[in-house]
This record gives sequence, C-alpha cells and structure tokens, in this order.
Amino acid sequence: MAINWFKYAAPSSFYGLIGKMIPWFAWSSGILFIIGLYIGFFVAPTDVQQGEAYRIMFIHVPTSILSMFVYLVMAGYAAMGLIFNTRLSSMMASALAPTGALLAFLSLWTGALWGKPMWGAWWVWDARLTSELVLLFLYLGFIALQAAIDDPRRADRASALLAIVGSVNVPIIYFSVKWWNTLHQGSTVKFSGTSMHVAMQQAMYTMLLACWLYVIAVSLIRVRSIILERERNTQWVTDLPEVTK
Amino acid sequence: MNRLSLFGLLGLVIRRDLILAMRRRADVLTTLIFFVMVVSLFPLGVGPEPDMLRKMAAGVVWVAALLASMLSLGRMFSADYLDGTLEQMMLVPQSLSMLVLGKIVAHWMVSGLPLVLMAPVLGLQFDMSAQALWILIAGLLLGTPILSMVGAVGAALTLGLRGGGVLVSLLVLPLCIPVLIFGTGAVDAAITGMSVASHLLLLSALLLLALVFTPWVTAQALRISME
Amino acid sequence: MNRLSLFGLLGLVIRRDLILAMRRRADVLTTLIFFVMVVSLFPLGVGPEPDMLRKMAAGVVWVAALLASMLSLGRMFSADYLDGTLEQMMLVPQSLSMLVLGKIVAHWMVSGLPLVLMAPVLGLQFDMSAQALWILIAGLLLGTPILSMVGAVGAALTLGLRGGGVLVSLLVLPLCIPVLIFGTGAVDAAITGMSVASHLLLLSALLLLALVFTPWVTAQALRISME
Amino acid sequence: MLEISNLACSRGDHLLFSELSFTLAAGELLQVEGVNGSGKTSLLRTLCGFMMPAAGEIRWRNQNIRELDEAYYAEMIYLGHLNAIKDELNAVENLRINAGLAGCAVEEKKIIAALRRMGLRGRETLPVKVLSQGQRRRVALARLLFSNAPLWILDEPLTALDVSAVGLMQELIGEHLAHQGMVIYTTHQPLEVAGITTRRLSLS
Amino acid sequence: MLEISNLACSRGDHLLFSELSFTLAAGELLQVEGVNGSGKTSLLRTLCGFMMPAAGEIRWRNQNIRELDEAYYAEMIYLGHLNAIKDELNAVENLRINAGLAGCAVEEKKIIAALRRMGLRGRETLPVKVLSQGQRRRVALARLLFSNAPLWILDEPLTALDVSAVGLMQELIGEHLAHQGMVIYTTHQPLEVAGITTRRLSLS
Amino acid sequence: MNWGEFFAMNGYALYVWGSYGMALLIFIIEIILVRHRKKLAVQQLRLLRDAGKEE
Ligand code: HEM
Ligand SMILES: Nc1ncnc2c1ncn2[C@@H]1O[C@H](COP(=O)(O)OP(=O)(O)OP(=O)(O)O)[C@@H](O)[C@H]1O
Ligand SMILES: Nc1ncnc2c1ncn2[C@@H]1O[C@H](COP(=O)(O)OP(=O)(O)OP(=O)(O)O)[C@@H](O)[C@H]1O
Ligand SMILES: [Mg+2]
Ligand SMILES: [Mg+2]
Repeated sequence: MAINWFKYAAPSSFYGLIGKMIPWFAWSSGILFIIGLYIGFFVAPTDVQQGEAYRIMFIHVPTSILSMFVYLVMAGYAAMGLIFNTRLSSMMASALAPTGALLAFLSLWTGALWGKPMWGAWWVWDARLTSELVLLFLYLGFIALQAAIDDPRRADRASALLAIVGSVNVPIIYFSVKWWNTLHQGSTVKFSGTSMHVAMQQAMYTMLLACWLYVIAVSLIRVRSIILERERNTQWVTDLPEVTK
Repeated sequence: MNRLSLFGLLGLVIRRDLILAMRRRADVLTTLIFFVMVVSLFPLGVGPEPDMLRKMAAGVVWVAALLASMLSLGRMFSADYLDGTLEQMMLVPQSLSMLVLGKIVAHWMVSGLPLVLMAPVLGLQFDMSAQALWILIAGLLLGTPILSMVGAVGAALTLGLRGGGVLVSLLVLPLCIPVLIFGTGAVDAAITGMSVASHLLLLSALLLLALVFTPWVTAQALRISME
Repeated sequence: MNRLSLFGLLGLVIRRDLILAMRRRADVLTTLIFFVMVVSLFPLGVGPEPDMLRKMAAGVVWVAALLASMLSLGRMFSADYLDGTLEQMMLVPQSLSMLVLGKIVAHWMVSGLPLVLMAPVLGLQFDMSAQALWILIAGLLLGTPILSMVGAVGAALTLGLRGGGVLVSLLVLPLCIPVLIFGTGAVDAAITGMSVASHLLLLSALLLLALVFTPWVTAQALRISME
Repeated sequence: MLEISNLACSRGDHLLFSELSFTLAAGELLQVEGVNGSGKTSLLRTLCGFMMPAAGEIRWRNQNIRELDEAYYAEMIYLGHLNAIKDELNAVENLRINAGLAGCAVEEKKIIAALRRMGLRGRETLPVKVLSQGQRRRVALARLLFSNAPLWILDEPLTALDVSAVGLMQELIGEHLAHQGMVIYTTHQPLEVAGITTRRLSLS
Repeated sequence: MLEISNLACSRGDHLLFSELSFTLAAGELLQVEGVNGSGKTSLLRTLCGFMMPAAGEIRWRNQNIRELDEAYYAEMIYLGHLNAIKDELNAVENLRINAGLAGCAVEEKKIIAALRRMGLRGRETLPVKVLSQGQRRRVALARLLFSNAPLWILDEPLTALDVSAVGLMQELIGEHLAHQGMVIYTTHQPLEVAGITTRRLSLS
Repeated sequence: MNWGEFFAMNGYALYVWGSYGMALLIFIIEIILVRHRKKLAVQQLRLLRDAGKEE
C-alpha cells in the first residue's frame, strides 16, 4: 500500500537504515577505486595516438556521465517531494545537488587538462563542453536558490520547481551537439581500432561504478545531517544514541 | 457574484501593467536604450573590423536581447510584491495562471517587442544582409516571448529574496540558452545558405511549450513565494 | 557626544555591508556567475571559431564586467532606501561622503573584486596569451572601482524611481565607456606590441578623479533623492 | 458560514496556536486579540489561503476553502498590513483597477464619491506616493466600499488613521454587518460598533 | 534648546502650514496633532533636515540646524514611519550596527538585555524578516535605549504596538524626560506620560 | 617500467596528475565537509537539549 510505503520512507526509519548502509557503499567504492585505478594505470596499455594522457579518461568519463545522471535523479527526487509532499525526497534532492555540482566541476577540470595536450587549448567553445558548463550553472542555480530562502519547506518547493524546469533543458543542451560543429569526440579523439582495448573498458566501467557508489555514500551522509538539521525538534532525533551520549 | 471572464481578466491585467509602464515612460525607453547600448559597446570593445563585426552581429544582438530582458525581469513581480498588490492578485476570484499570463504579455510588450522593432536598425549598423535580418527578426519575434516567460518563472521563484536581481539571472540564463542557440543558429544557417526552417520550427515548438507550461509554473512559484 | 572617527565609520560601514552580503552568500557568487555566464554566452551566440574569439576576448570580458557591476548597482542603495535605513544614515553625525565611500568600497569588494579574480580563468577559456591576461587584470583592477563609483552616482540619482534599475544603466553606461575603451585598448596594445603604460596611466588618473569626486557627488545626490 | 476547526499554525519551528475552533455567522463581528507576535496576522493569512495550516480545516459554506478556491475568493476581501495600492497611480485609478480585478466595473463618479466619503477630497488625482500615511490607508480602505463580498478580513485597519477616520471605519463596519456581512479583524486600538456586541477571540 | 520660528512647509503646490513657531526646552514633551495629511510627518522631517522649509528657521542651541549639521545630528534621534531595520539581519545585529553608526560601541549583553526589556525574549537571533509587525516596531524602538541624544523625534511610535508595549513606551519617554531629554512626537492613539503634562501643537 | 617513468607519464604528468589530484582533493574535501556538517548537526542538537534542560 502506498501509504504504508511512505511511512517506511519517514525520516526516522530512513535515518537508521542508511546509517547501516553507508559503510557498505563507502568501502565498496574505495575498493573499486583501487581496482579501477590499478587496471587503468598498470594493466591498460598506452594509447597509440594520445600516449599516456588518455588515462585522464578514467576519471573524466565517469564524472562527466554521472554529473548528468545525478541531475536527473535530483530533479526526480525534487519532483517527488513537490508532488507527494514527502519530506525525505526533497532532502535527498538537496543532498545530491552539491555532489552533482562538484562532479560537473571535475568533469570540466579534467576535460580542460585533457584538452590542453590533445587540442592545444584548455577550452574550446564546443557544444559538449558548453553544455557541461551550463549544467554546472543549473546546479549552482539550484543550490543558490535553496540557500537564498530561509524556510526549508519553502526552499524545497521553490527549488523543486526550478529543478523540474531545468531538467527540460538537459536533453536540449545535450543534443545540441547535433546542431553544432564539435571537437569533442571529433577526429582528434580516436582510440586505436574501432573499439577500446578491453582493459580500458574494464577500467572505465570500474571507475564509473566506484564513482557512483561514492556519490551514493556521500549524499547519504549529507542527507543524514540534513535530516538532523530539519527534524531537530522531533522527539526521535533527541532520542538518537549519538545525541544522547 | 461578479466574476470576470478569462479574457476580460487577461485584458485588464495587460492594460493595468501597460498603464503602469506608461506612467514611467522612461522604463520602456531604457530597456531599449540598454539594448542599443550593449550592442553598440561591442564594436568599441572588440574593434571595428567590418568582417568580424558582420560575423558577430546576430550573436551580439541576441545576447543583448537576452540581457536586456533579463534586466527588466526584476520589474515583473517585485514592485507588486512589495506594496501588497500581488497578495491581492492571488485573491482574485479567477485563475492565477491567466493573470500571470497577462503580466507576462505586458512585460513582453514593454521590454521584448521594442527590441524586436529595434533589431533591424542595429543589424544594419553591423552591415547584415537583408535576408539575414529577416531571419533575425523572425527569430527574435519567436524568441523574446520565451525569454519573458522563462524569466517570469525565475522572477517568481526569487521574489522577496535579497539579491534577487542577480540570482534571477543565474536561474534564468541557463534556461534561455537553447533560445539563443536556435536564434543565432537560424541566422547562421541563412548566411551559409542552409535550411532555416528547422531552427525556427524548434523555436516555435519551444514557444508553444513555454506558453503551455510557464504560466502555470509561475503561478505555483508565486504561491510558494508568498507563503 | 560620541562620534566615530572617519576611518572608524568607513570600517563600520564596510563591515556592515559585507555582513549583509555574506548573509546571502549567494549574492557574491551570483554576480560572479552572471559574469561568467555573460562571457560564456558570447561564444554560444557568435560561434566557436577560436581566432575570432581570441580577438574578441578582452572586449567581451570588459563588457561583461561592465554589465555585471551595472546589474549589482541596484543593491547599493535601494534596499537601504526602502526600509528606511538610508534615512537613518543621513542622520549619522559624520560626513555622509565617507559613509558613501564605505558603501562603494563594500560594493566593489562584493561585486568588482570577484570579477577581477575570475577574469584569468575566462581569459584562458578564450585562449588569451599570458601577457595579455596580465594587462587585462591590471586594467580590471583599476577599472572596476571606477565602475562602482560612477555607478554609485547613478544609483543615488535614480533612488526611489520606478524602473530605477534600467534607468541607472542608462545614466551610468555612457559615463563608463571611457573605462571600457582604455581597458580594452590596453589589452589590444599589449597584443599588437605597443605601449600599454599610457592606457593604464589614463585609467589610474580616472580612478583618482573618481575617488576624489564621486563620493561627494553621490552624497549630494542622495540628499536630493531623499527630499 | 465560516467555520474553523482545530486549526494549528506554525512559523519556522514555532507553534503559534493550535486547537483553534470558532464559527462566524452572518452579521457577526469577531475581533482577534493577542499581544504582538501572538499570531493574529498569521491566522488571518491562513484564512486567506496564503499559508498552509499545520493542522485543521477552514470551511466556508460547509466546504473546505482549498477546494472552493476561486469561489471563496469571490466572497471575501482581505486588507493586510500593506496597502496594496500602486504608488504611481492616483487614488481613482487604483480603485478602478482593484474593482476591475474583483470583477465589477465601477464608474468614475462612484469612485470619486467613495474617496470623498473617505475624506480624500482634493486628493483624488494626486499620485498616491505623495499622500500621507493615513491618506494612503484611507485609499486602501475605500476598496471596501465597492465590494459586495460578505466576508471582510481586516488586519489592523486602523493603523495611521486619525480619530475621524476611525469613526468612519466603525460606521462602515456597522453598515456591512447590518447587510448580513461578516467581519473578522485585528487591532490594538479600541474599535466599537454601535449596536453590535463584538465577539473576541484571544490568541494566548 | 529647539526653537522653531515662522516655519512654513509646502508639498507640491499645497501649503501645509505656515507661521509655525514654538520652542522646546529640556524635559518637555510635545505632541504634534492634526488630522491625516495635515503635515505632521512633513514637520518632523523638516526638523530632521530632510526637507527644506519653505520659510522660517529651525534653531538648535541657538544655531541654525543647516549650519550645525553633524553636531545637530549627534544630539538627535529620529524614528519614522519606516523601521530602518534590515530584514536579513537579526535584532541583535541590527541594533549593534545602528549603535555603531551613531557612534557608540555597545556590548552584545546589553543589546540582548534591551531587547528583552522590549519584550523580544526568544526572538533575539531570528532574522527580523520573520518577526511580526509589532515585534519589528519594537526592535526599531529599542534603538532609543542606547542613544544618549537629548532630542527624540518620533513619528507615530505606537503603530502596531500592543497595549503592554504602549505602556513600555510611555515609561521610556518618562525616563528620558526625567533625564532632561526632549521628545516631540505624533500619534493618533492616546499617549500619557505619568507626571508630565504633554504640550500640544495643533496643525490645523 | 620504473616509478620515475610512471610518474613522468611520458611528459603528461601535469595533466594526468593534475586531473587525478584535483579529483582526489575534491573527494577528500567533500568527505571532510560532509562529515563536519554531520558533527555540527549533532553538536547543535546537544546544545539544544542542554538548553532545554536548563529552562
Ligand atoms: C572541459 C572539457 C571537457 C568537458 C566539459 C567534457 C565533457 C564530457 C562529457 C559531458 C562527457 C559525457 C558524454 C557522454 O556520455 O557521451 C564526456 C565524455 C568523454 N569525453 Fe569529454 N569533456 C571535455 C574534454 C575532453 C577531452 C579533451 C577529451 C579527449 C581528448 C575528452 C574525451 C571524452 C571521451 C572519450 C568521453 C567518453 C565518450 C563516450 O563514451 O561517449 N573530453 N566528456
Ligand atoms: N521562522 C520563524 N521562527 C520562529 N518564529 C517565527 C518564525 N517566523 C515567524 N515567527 C514568529 O511567528 C509570529 C508571527 O506572528 P504574527 O505576525 O502572526 O503576529 P501578530 O499577532 O500579527 O503580531 P502583531 O500584533 O505584532 O502584528 C511572531 O511571533 C514571530 O516571531
Ligand atoms: N505634490 C503634492 N501636491 C499636493 N499635495 C501634496 C503633495 N505632496 C504631498 N502633499 C500633501 O501633503 C500632505 C503631507 O502630509 P504628511 O505626510 O506630513 O501628513 P501627516 O500629518 O503626517 O499625516 P498622517 O497622519 O496621515 O501621517 C498630505 O496631505 C499630502 O496630500
Ligand atoms: Mg500582525
Ligand atoms: Mg504621518
């Protein structure tokens, strides 16, 4: 029953549940990072055209892909919070936003550091790059709006509207590659053969998974503090073992 | 009880906002002059080579239009909010979305339409071809209402917040980028002889989308901001 | 009676305005982001050819800085005017010019300084050379305070007028054009290998001139607007 | 007509009041009392639907106002701390637009008559901006003269009014009640309507 | 101390008052009376130097206030229709900054004590924006507690205040007068200070 | 391959390690911030509880 389900999604039970889950996510993320980096740096061969610089890919691609994915997840949570008035989903949305913004920033940063040796410029105004920049702005707008409103309930609802409207923009920005000449993934970037080396693929997917788990772990920790901040007047929070001890 | 028809309401709100704008005729003029000035600043900043200027023209005009309509967003709700009129508007026994639509239309007429009318003059300054000019105008005609509508959402969300003026740009500019891309894309296509229709069609689609959703979203945002 | 020293007053006012800005940390960030966004809009509008972009870079950065500081002008006095604090400030038993100077400095620290610090990153995006970048920064460092000061005069004059936000741009932009010209001129000179010093010296002279006169003029303008 | 049951209202993490119940019938006058910050304004704003109540229900003609929405708004008029008049317009224009939005077109002559009744003779066509505090409040109150809404919700209607204007307000409220109207209001000044016993609701 | 001679004041093409003369000595309380729009606010604003009088002179310690300027401002405090508090700051920050600008650094503890005296216990660190109308006015009035200016100019200090706060204001004014202060104020509500006979100045 | 060669990354050291370094830095900073926020929240709660006891 839907109502029952919402009851289980009440902050009090969720708080305990994720408290137990966080270490699992954190540790598996750490281990996968080590494995991924090992494959990426020691197993995967040097790329014929790009030399060692291509190894940036193993951090660039996961952060890039996740930055977009996280936005959609965040917008989804925000929409849920707005429509069903579930406090928890709004909190999840605000917990995801900073991580998403950081991922977007990392994508830009690693991309820029990759671009300099490959294209000879830190930055080109290519559609892919620009759209990533715009994504960063969307995140920052979400965070800024939430920070600007004092009342958390109001902040949730206002920023949810923004996130929803903004998510309409994501595909438009993303597909604008089509309408634009593009350097990213253009002729400069070609891996040996039609497909990547198996080890490269393995490293990339491992790193992607590791990053994903990292995102989950970090945002769950953040959502726990958000829950504490917002529910500070409730009895169950005052009775928590970490508070009473 | 007396109740206005939907269109009566729309007309009334538009008329009201136009009267208010006319009471400060300077307002209308200044958005326009801001637009003209931004466009004219570029040759000053960039240098006077005609070839480069011609290439830049559509982009500069579009960016200036975007900024000008951004600048006038603050006006859309904040005065009404501060003096309590907005509160009263939410108590009007009629659809708030419709009322919002009225305000958006009035805003566009005051700060979007003059830009569209001014654009040809500026385009000539940059030595654009007649065909490119027509496309520019068509694009602006489709695009500036979208800017007003998306801007309304941002203005409503940031209502009563300090620093709202800048925050609203942060929220709205990314959302307006597609408009900018299609608008300038159309002109580029016209210059390079490619098909213009697809860009303009996309702009029309965006306009329709915005027309359907933004008044409602703005109304919701207003309700949230008033709480 | 207790009276603050002149510098005590200056410090107090600056601190006050910075606290207010920090209360909404978003404010500082948003001016900055607006700046970044305007600069980024241009390549979107104009197209991604690196050669052209490199030529435009200094101009675009300067125009964006001008617009960003223009946009934040509204904040300088209007909030204080609306809630009556400005009235009280005029009753402070100390030189109003000094108080105004404090507000200008705070405004610059919040909305000018971040732009200067951000400019190198944007310059890199446009692939500017290191030397040109340095000149750009030096110019901005000299120029943005002038923008804040001239802006203050405009903001004070348009206080309490409806549509002040746009009107102020209209008043201020023409006055700021010399700054723009010298600022971009310096970068151009650096690129073409001519002497940069004359441009920067002129900017410094303007800065000095503004520093001497604008606080007093602004104070007078405030008195007029309050009547 | 207006029934409030078990209403609770909270601002921030502060519970203003709870378990508030009362009804207001035609011809009744209700004064909400309480010290500064006790939640009078919040109560009135909740009645207008601006704020969501933390608990409880507000019913108008036996229907929840959330469901009624526009039908409810057609039958009530709210006057808040803010005057809701545009500084740039003059009193006549302000009132015409206000009446228009509420759904009734009023003639200029009637507006001017109303303004004169409110003691604004000679000020009808000045921009409201230059009027004195009390005159501005009078313009805002003049809206009441055109409305045929039965429910008046007035938040401190007497601020800035001088003695004669207070008398006028008492008269207006008396007339409205005589026509089977309802008034709910707050004030820190004494307000007595001849021939009517004011009901009082105290927020602790 | 404060001497007004033959003062005239006009707004637009409207002469508000003319030939107004009075003096205010230490320990005196003067109420400016008049109907809405009679020019009370304009008179007080003229006394602050915001408006130029159409004719006449205002003298403080036998010198024209135009010439004194800052020395005059150091000895007076004005409280207008607007509260002059920043919505984003909390009450403590507001008062600290206000006191600082007036030239005295005040300790946090004293500010909190003052706020409690004004009945704002528990609201000291909320952003002023969320306070009720009356609470905001109280924050504005708390400024009077830190000032050692002899001349108080108060424009409708009692708006939005509840009964107990009105009592408090009367107390404050009484204390100030006992210390040889001067108060000139307007109000439409009754304000009586124990042991002091209020002088009244009527603007026709 | 020896470690020196490995760290030199064939001349791309700045770029490769710059990327991974920044990523590491950001991750670490985020973890620290996020845990600090949690600690602050708990501290705040204790403060509230103690203040509640005093009254
Ligand atoms: C600041 C600069 C850059 C940004 C913002 C950026 C952004 C992105 C984004 C958003 C993606 C995910 C796209 C997708 O899922 O298809 C991505 C993927 C990728 N990027 Fe970048 N990038 C940048 C620079 C570079 C450079 C310089 C290279 C290589 C020379 C590069 C190579 C790749 C590759 C190979 C992928 C994976 C593509 C795929 O699997 O579809 N990127 N980048
Ligand atoms: N975020 C918040 N946190 C704590 N308290 C809040 C918050 N927002 C509002 N309040 C309190 O809620 C109350 C709001 O009161 P309201 O404006 O309804 O009072 P009122 O009865 O109209 O008072 P007045 O007579 O002064 O107009 C105030 O006491 C205010 O301090
Ligand atoms: N431009 C103008 N033309 C004509 N009359 C004007 C103009 N500006 C102001 N007035 C009048 O000047 C008067 C200003 O009054 P003021 O604000 O001093 O009144 P007040 O005594 O404080 O009234 P209140 O009790 O309502 O606060 C008002 O009657 C107003 O109508
Ligand atoms: Mg109230
Ligand atoms: Mg007055």
